[in-house]
Amino acid sequence: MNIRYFAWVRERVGVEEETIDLPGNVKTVADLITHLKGIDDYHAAAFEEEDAIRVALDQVHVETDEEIGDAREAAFFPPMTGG
Amino acid sequence: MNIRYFAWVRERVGVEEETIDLPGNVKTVADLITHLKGIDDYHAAAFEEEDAIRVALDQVHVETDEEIGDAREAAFFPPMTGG
Amino acid sequence: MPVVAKVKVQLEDFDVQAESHRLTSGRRDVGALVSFTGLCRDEAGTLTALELEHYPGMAEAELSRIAGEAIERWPLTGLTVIHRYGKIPPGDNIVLVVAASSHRRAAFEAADFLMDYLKTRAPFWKKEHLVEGGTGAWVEAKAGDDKDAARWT
Amino acid sequence: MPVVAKVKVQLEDFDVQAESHRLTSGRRDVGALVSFTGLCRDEAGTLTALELEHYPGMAEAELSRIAGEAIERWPLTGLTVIHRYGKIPPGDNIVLVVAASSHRRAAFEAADFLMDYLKTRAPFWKKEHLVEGGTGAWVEAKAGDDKDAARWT
Repeated sequence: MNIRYFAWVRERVGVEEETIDLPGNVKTVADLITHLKGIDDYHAAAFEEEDAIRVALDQVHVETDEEIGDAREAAFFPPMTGG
Repeated sequence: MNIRYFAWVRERVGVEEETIDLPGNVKTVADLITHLKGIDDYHAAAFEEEDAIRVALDQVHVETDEEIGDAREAAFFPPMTGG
Repeated sequence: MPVVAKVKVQLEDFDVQAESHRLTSGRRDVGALVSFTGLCRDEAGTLTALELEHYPGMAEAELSRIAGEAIERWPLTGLTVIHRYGKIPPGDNIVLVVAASSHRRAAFEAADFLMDYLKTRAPFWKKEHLVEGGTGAWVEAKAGDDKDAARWT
Repeated sequence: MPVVAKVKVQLEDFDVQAESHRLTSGRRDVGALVSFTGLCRDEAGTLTALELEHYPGMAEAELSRIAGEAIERWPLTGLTVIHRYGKIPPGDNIVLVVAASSHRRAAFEAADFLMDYLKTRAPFWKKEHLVEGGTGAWVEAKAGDDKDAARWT
């Protein structure tokens, strides 16, 4: 699965984008976050304030209880500050 | 006193502007309207629907119970439709 | 420095770009610019023009009073109101309000307020000029306009 | 004919005049045009620029979804949304919304709604570039923005 990071989430993880293999027990976005936090200290730091992270699956906003299903891309980022 | 008329009030009276001498018993705008209605049939027709007439004294909106006082100009017109 | 509104009543068209630029140029404190343009509308295809009559002197004075009230109520960095008079064909501009502020809520509300008050208080009247046969009726004021204005009291 | 919004995410500045003209030119059914321009603000004088990062693809998609919702909710004759990305110095434009309608209430509300939703839903993030020493903090989302957006639900 393709994972993208933006703004300070990207800076903390240290990469813009990465491809990961989803273990079978990762069903929801929340599961995915738990999985990503285990990768290394950078990922762990990025997801430390979990409430401050927003998620999109295939470029649509979702909540963390959303099933990942067939989604090909997940993106993680802070609350938006455009406009 | 200088009296000005606008829009359909002007069309009914037949003049844009006229100068009249105020009789002593004309104290308020309502008194003035009563006085103007007596001038001729045109004036009477213009003020027939009295509720549809708006008034300004010296270029400031007022209600019909307003005292004329030292005002030099009164204007009568329908509800405004600018914008 | 207190903000002073620019108020104009004029025959000629206005330049929205130039008016907007005047309120933002060389500044770093304007975060939001809201402009409202009111145009002559004619969905039925019956009009050649709307003719706008106004009360010279009072039109400027009343627009200035309304603009001054907007400046008192919202933290604006600039405000411009231009209202045209004379014959205006469908598709052409009638009125412009531009409100600038540090914050968008103030700019939106001030422009909205200004249009509502202007509609019910500024001494302008519209008469129809018809495709078929000379002048038509005076446009009637709408009850909705009074309701809109009452939102701000 | 259903209205389709024009949505653009771009590096370069936009032309408010041209975008407004596109929504009114040759028409007789537009009575009201509301444009909102959001600018880079720097009252403290500490910024050289805001850098706008965005999520390419999703930014356009999300703006289109928000614009589509505005078109469903208000009787608009046209709608344009342009959001810039990249480094934007104080005083320069960031975002433009232009809403056209027969009636002013619809144009005002649609533009206001669009900005509120865009603030909380469009994937853009602002980072400060400082006069003294490189990049500063990421701009934090304001609780007020969520409250503003909630006005429309």
